[in-house]
Amino acid sequence: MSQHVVRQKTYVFVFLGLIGLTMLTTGVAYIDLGPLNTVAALVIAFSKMLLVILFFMHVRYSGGLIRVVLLAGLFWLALLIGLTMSDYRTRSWTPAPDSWSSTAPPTHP
Amino acid sequence: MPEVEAHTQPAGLAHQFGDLEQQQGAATLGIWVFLVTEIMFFGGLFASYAIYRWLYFAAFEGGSHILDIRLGASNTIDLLASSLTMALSVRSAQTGNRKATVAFLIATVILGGIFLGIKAVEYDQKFVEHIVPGLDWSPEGNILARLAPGGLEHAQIYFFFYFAMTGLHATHMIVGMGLLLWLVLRARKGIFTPSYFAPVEVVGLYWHFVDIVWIFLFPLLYLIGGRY
Amino acid sequence: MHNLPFQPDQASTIARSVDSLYFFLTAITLFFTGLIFLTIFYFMIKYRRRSPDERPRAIEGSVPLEVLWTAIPTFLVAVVFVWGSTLYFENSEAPKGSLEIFVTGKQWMWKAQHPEGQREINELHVPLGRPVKLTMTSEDVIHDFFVPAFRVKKDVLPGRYTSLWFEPTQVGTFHLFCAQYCGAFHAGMIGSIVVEEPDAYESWLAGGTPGESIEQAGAKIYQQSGCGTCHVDDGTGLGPTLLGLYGQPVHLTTGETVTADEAYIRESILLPKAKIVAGYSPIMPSFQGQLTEEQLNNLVAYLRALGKEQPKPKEAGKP
Amino acid sequence: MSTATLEPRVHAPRNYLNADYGIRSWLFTLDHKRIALLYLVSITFFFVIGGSFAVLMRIHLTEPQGALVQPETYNKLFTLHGIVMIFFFLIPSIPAVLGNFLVPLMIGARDLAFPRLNLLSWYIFIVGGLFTLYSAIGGGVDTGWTFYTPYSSTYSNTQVTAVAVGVFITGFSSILTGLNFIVTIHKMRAPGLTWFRMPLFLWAMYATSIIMTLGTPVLAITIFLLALEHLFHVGIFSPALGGDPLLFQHLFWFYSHPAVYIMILPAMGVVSEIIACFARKRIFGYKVVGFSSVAIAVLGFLVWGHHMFVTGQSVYAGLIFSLLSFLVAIPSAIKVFNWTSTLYKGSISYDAPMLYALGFIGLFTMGGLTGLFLASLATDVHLNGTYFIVAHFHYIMVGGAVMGYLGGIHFWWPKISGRKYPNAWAALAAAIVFVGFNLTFFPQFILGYLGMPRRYAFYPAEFQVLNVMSSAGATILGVGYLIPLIYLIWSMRYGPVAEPNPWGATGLEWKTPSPPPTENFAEIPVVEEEAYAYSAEETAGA
Repeated sequence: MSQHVVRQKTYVFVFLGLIGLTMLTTGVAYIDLGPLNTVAALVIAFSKMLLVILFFMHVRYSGGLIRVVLLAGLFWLALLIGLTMSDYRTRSWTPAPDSWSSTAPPTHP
Repeated sequence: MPEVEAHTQPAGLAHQFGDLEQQQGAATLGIWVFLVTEIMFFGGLFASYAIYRWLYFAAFEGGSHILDIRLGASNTIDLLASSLTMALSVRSAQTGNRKATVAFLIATVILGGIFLGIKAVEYDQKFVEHIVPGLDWSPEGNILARLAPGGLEHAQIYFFFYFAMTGLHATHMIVGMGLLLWLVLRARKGIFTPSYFAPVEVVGLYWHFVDIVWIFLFPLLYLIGGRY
Repeated sequence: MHNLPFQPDQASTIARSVDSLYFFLTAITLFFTGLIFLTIFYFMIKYRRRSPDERPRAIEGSVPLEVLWTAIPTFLVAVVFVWGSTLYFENSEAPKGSLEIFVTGKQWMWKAQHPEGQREINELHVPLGRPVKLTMTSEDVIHDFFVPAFRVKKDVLPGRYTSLWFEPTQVGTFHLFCAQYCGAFHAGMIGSIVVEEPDAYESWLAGGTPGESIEQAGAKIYQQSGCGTCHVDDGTGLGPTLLGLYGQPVHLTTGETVTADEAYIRESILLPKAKIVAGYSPIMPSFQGQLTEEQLNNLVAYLRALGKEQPKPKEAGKP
Repeated sequence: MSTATLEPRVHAPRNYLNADYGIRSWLFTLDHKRIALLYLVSITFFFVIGGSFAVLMRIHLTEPQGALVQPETYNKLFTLHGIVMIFFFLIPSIPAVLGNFLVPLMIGARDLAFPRLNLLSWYIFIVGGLFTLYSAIGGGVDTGWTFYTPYSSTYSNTQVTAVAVGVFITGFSSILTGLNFIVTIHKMRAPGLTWFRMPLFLWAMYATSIIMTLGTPVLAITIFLLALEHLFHVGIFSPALGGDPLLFQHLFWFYSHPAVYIMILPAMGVVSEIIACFARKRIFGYKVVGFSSVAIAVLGFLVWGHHMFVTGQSVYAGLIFSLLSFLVAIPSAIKVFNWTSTLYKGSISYDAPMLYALGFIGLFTMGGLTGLFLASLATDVHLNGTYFIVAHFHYIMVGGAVMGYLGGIHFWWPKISGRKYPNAWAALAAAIVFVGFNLTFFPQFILGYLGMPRRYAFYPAEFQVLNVMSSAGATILGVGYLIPLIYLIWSMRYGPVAEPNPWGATGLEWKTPSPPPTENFAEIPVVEEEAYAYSAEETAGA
């Protein structure tokens, strides 16, 4: 049980950090980094999540069990996205008929 | 007659627990397991979003540029502020400061209300622009021009995800605000003490989770590709 | 038909190798099930309780045994995995020079189109000893092209191509089943694959279906349904001209552009309001339920032929 | 066995059954034992409904052109048979009935961590059930329990939305039960009851709860999206509007494959308890069997793609899923070998629970090994969508989960009802079930290999002989299931009174009176001995 009482100053600093990161992610969106835009947005969002989890949700002060439960949740989410994505990414690898997006049945001479 | 428990029951201790600490530990573990089920519940949506975003990136980028980034950003800051006030209310419940707990809880509810208000404005904008999949999907004018290149069908999928994800998030917000109001009533009666504040911590963890969902929704929906 | 069959015909090149893996797995199953059953029966008899307060000695477990019955199943499973995967990979790609046939699954019937223009419904004539590649799509829900005798099966998805190939090694007629539930008459969506000697196949091809071709039947329905009143050839009518429509892009009121393929033509006949050509109003009545599948097929074939009167630019041939 | 004394006990001691009377004492109870009985009654009701659908289907299939109903009605029969049996019987059966009753007793607690949440789970289950019954009465649903799109979302005009809401709601009952068990097992174990002193039934419940909490939410969101698409014709699963039907299958099977482990893991836990008790021996390799439950739960989430080998899923993803599907078979094989070795040098008695447990091991072995056919890519191409699949999963679910459930009910019946059932009738019923089951489903393996597709309302004549054999087996199986229903209900009134530990089993639940008092234990017990302390030294010491 998180008996630990966090100082108010810590909370305010964490809050300011979160605001800063929000500004950052919005600002970065105005720069054309190509595919990196997505990576940047995800990294910033992930770090904001960590701040909220560690300080606001006391995970930094709570026991290992809570951390294992949280990591399990994130790992299972990664499982769902990763394995499903593996199907979509490799679907056009084999020389199957042209990419699946063509809708019209063949016009035949 | 079952013989009476050796010690009289401390306030708020349920009969199946040995002591308050075990009960608090069970409550915390319980909410965390519940939050993991919520991660998987939203996870199904995020996985589908990720798949279609990879398949129809142009349509998603087109749709994302139609959203108003100012409203999105201000909503994010508003929700982060509500997380701060929530954390402070849990802290004041922990330290037995009844008035501060109530004040911060009310602040959290107000910030939540502001968030939903901004959301309502955005939704109304979408209805005016006729880009609500399923109910009123007939974009025209420059909206149509910006959506057409990525393929209108695929743009419809983007807006379906916009409404599904933000709608599910808003529903969780409304449930959260209901819980907060219930906490306000109990906090005013001084039920929460430094040894019994589990309900406040549980609702706090739930609120922070809903905030984290928005922390991901904002960049994933509003900031697709560069806005240049 | 054989009396009590225990094995389907092995009528394609891969049938024999798939069956050998199948029998290896059957052997493993029978061996281990037998082993467990016999061991249990033996223990049940040998160690039955002699007296009510008999207390056997506690046995904690034994690491070597645990390692043994982890390693053996892992090894067996690895063998089966490698065997099954290589077999699957070898057969996942059709050999070059296969006979290309297009199959369209539609709620509760199979339509096949031979390269020479031959059309068949719920039947597929193929020559013996030559690989045949089927490129399949569905017009409505997910179906599944399954020929047990050839050990081949592949789902047929709407809006997408899937393909499978086989090389028949036995002359005869074999079952064709739909193996993915697709609605009321899923059980009726069956047919037969007719494997013939190459020369018999050629004569069947040349013979073609006697009597009225599909297009002629379609023309008659076109007149009877009065399509010409609105769809005037020079485009001055209430409806857009249908001359040369097939295969061309069509601009819709929603700004979308779709290709006028069979699916689009079929949909415009049954659900005219779904896609409206730009510049026209949604006044066309729906023919849902008034035309049978057969008539619809003929009408679509006629409209497709209508499109071919003008010399069309040769589209990049899709496989 | 003493002859059944016909007059019921006059003044039974105070226990959870006679602690309170009246409907309100049942409908608003917070006692985990009473909630378990509420579940017992409701899932038996659904089992009878699902079972009758199955019997109708088997009668219909005795003739190639269909003997009983129209094809559309047959489609509704197999759909509702699937939905009712899976979501309303198999998934809740052992966790909600035996789990709810035994988890607090086995860990030495007075109740689950969240009793109110437990009662809420039952009410959610009932509301979901009512929606599904409404959809059955209001015209039925004909999409198959798998709800594949675009048929379910665009082409089916049957009660898809109603059943989707029903399944969506019932999913939360399973989630909340899982949550309750995880917290209870972590936080409320009696002093001295370390993880490796816990009965293996609790290991199985813990592993099942992991799947219930991590998998079911994905089903909930998938069904939610399906209902949205069915109602508003938005296009995320139907290709006509740009969606991909395979995405639905991915999301659906992400839950639905682990769901088959939700059904089988609890049965494995029950079998471990029964084998240990009736062989009077500690389970061979206790830690390995415990960890293999958790291993099955985790690996179960990696393998769903083997349901989609022929659906146009990428060949490389098929390769990954095939390899992982083979790995998940290893822990199950280990468990079977360990159960069989437990019998070695044991002192085996043949009461009804033991017959069900031994039947389970045999049939589960058969079911598990036939899974290898479907994990290997080459043979799955031939067998997918045929009756081989139907036979495989019925061997696991009916041969495994239902046998385990019946074994568990018979094993803990004296503890639940305070009465003993006639062992002769129970042994007869077990034999009938075993024979009826094999006669029903073994022919279907052959039908599958011959290529008869599943979900067919009519079929080519050459498959008739095997179908008639299967239908004959189904009627025997139906009779076999009715007999326990009769004598168990009979025993509640007239059965001989059970002593606290009729089988001489170990475990804290056998240290309470039969039936236990509402608060389970007068004093929270302290555990010193290892699990399954049956041997002479241990019992002498206790």
